[in-house]
Amino acid sequence: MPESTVPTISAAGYFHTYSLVGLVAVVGVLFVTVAFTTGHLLRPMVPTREKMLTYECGVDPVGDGWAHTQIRYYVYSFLYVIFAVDAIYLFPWATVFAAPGFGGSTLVEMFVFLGFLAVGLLYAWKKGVLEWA
Amino acid sequence: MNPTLDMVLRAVGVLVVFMVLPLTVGQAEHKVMAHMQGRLGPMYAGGFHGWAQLVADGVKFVQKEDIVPTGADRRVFQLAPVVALLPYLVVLIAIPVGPHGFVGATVDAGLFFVLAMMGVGVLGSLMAGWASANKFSLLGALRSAAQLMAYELPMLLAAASVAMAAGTVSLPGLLSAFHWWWIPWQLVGGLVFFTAGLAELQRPPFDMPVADSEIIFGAYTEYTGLRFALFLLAEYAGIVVLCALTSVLYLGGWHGPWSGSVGWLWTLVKTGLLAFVVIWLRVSYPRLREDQLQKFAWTVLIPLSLLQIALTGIVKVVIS
Amino acid sequence: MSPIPGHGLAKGLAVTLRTMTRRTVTQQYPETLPELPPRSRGVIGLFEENCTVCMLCARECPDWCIYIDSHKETTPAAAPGGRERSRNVLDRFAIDFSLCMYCGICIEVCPFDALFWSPEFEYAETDIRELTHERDTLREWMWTVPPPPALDPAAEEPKELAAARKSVDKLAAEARVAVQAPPAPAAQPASAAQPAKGATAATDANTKDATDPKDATAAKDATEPKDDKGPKDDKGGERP
Amino acid sequence: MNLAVASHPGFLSPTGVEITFVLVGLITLGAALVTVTTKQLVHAALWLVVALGGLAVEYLLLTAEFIAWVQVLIYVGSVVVLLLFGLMMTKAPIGRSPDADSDNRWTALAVAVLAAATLVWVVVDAFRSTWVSLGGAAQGSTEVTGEFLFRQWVLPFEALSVLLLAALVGAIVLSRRDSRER
Repeated sequence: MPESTVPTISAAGYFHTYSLVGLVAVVGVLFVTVAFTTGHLLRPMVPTREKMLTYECGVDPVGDGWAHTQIRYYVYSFLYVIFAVDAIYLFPWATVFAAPGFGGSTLVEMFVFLGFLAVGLLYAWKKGVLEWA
Repeated sequence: MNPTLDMVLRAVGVLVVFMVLPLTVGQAEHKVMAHMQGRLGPMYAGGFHGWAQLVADGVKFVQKEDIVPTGADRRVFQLAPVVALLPYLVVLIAIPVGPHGFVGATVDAGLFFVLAMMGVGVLGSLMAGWASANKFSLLGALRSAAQLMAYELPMLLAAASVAMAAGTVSLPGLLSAFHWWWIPWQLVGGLVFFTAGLAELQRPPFDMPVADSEIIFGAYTEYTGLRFALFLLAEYAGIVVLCALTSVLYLGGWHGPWSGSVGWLWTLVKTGLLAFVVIWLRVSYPRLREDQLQKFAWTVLIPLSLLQIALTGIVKVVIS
Repeated sequence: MSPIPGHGLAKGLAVTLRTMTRRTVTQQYPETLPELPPRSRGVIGLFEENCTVCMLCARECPDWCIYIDSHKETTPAAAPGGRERSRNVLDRFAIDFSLCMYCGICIEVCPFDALFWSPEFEYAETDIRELTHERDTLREWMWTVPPPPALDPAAEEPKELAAARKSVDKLAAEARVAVQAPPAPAAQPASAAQPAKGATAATDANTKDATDPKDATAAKDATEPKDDKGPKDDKGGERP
Repeated sequence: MNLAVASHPGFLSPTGVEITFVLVGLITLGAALVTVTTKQLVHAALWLVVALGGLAVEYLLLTAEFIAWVQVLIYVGSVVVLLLFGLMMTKAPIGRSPDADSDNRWTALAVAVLAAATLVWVVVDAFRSTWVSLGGAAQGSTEVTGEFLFRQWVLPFEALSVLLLAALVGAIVLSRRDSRER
């Protein structure tokens, strides 16, 4: 590992921080549990067949809940996955590109990278994937 | 102070903020929306201008029967609100409120952490929509997932621009590097971030996933009582998180006159103003169509945020 | 197309912001009662003295929500050798307000001005069956019927007032010309009482109590019972 | 996987971090097993979320902060959503899908074990002499990752963008052909 030019955080502080994050998550789970328990004690429970029917739009449901949907949603999410993988590289880059020893060339490297991304976006645009119908 | 006690206090503090601020935003929405439509809004609960309306709502929600449709996938259905809610609670801890370490926890990858956690919430909508055994709910879930995916990207790109400007992804670090001229410099990024955040929270005018007039209430149609309340709470907590994050990233958070002593107040004021804008937009604009929404994200917001990145990069290298 | 892009968006925001700074139009209902215009359609009141049980209202009602029961009574001849007269006596008059759709056809169609719109609206019930209101309630509502608004300063005199004055003048002229001509037997008691009233009404024709329903119908009653133009014009303002 | 624990001098007196690491590892493994054995398709995807989330926590415990949140953002936030999308669009009924079982389960098991063995061998061989020190400085922060990436791995990074572009074009071509056939 090369000598680091950026200040490092001590592992003790790091674990302290994340144990706090974990604690908040635990507190959140506790909060939800307490809320549900209280609700369980307070609320009435009178299930009827009619009540347990899927509401849908007020009319008795026909068929099951599953239905064919447009493939378009899937294409969008696929596009997103690709672009998101691109985008996360921006963050480590953002933290170092202006540091001494990087500068212009790193900027150009990232612009090349973003250029490819933009070409991809333009391609999708041109092919009409971004238009709905 | 005892470190364990300190941690517990911080965690409880986050929970208190999580309970109070979303309710405040909700009540403000009741009142602001009413007055913008020439009405008064709730006036009775609690006496003075109906300030306790949401408390009363909460009490009502807890007492309501919890119905899980027979056709539904019971476990997933019951778990979905929790999955939708918890990310926002966890995220709150990383948002700096004031100077001198007035923050729940200094997460080093704070910005990245916040964005990643906010993206998890969509699983809650997807689970709710699928498990409801309801066609409209499924459609709503698909819409909300597609919408989240379309808008997460401009959000990431716009946030990356701020990270570039500050040279760090830690939120307190970002704020300590802040200068006033960042506001005009990052203006486009800020607008993109805020708009994309609105869409991610499914707030009007980006509320197709819950469009009541076409797909009833999207993924939340089958929910009643407490579980429905949790979804609502998640929405308002999301507004708080988005507004706080936007003010931290683009408006300088606690920076302002006398920020040494009243910095936390500046954060609150900026967050509150942004929350007002969120409500204002809801009252003013009609809902977009699903295709307009996707097109807007991919052909307007993403190119804009890429431009912002280019601008930030060039300016940063020139001045350094 | 506006010159600046986003101009329309800003305009939308401006509208809502401006509305927020203005006074709200909400009335806090149970605390402050609404000021209803005189011709509000709140509930239907019955002035049962005017009802002749002609059944027109019940027959014209689109959703058949008016129930009328009656029986016939015979009154002995007023003069020796005269004919016995039979008249209808109202036993029951009820309106089912859970069916009523407030079209007002019954009021329009009543030839004798027995039905009126009252602005009274707080008569909700917890049981739908209690929304069928009997004649006593309908009569109570009659007293909440406000006088119709005053006519415009230069407006033509109401038809029934004109008719009443004409008949008063005629009677006066007849009285002046000859005493031997006998008046119509039935009209006599009424005409003895009414001309005074009609005359007072005529003096301040344009004030609101001139067309007070009781006075107006009494005046009409006194003059021409069969003239159904009178009541129509009385409520002429309701027609669009 | 056990590197951090094994290389630590005090193996018999593990720290809280190590205990958590092992526990989360067990949970992750359990979730992964349920993912492949459950007969309900959407449940499998949701258990996959648990497994991937558990992995993110493991990264966090190894102080690889940036990678951990990348894991959450990319895998939990988008790949799983993509997967759920795919399931919901094809057929994901509530309840069991008996036809979701294939007859090749033994072959699949063999392939899985082989792949796992290869990966474990590669990782052990590559990192035999290095270990993550949990006592000193946190080593996986965004800055450190960025420095590594832009000092030593610039070319792979640029090649990656071409790869992603190829994937994008491929996806669009496939979906376009699909729409023309309809």
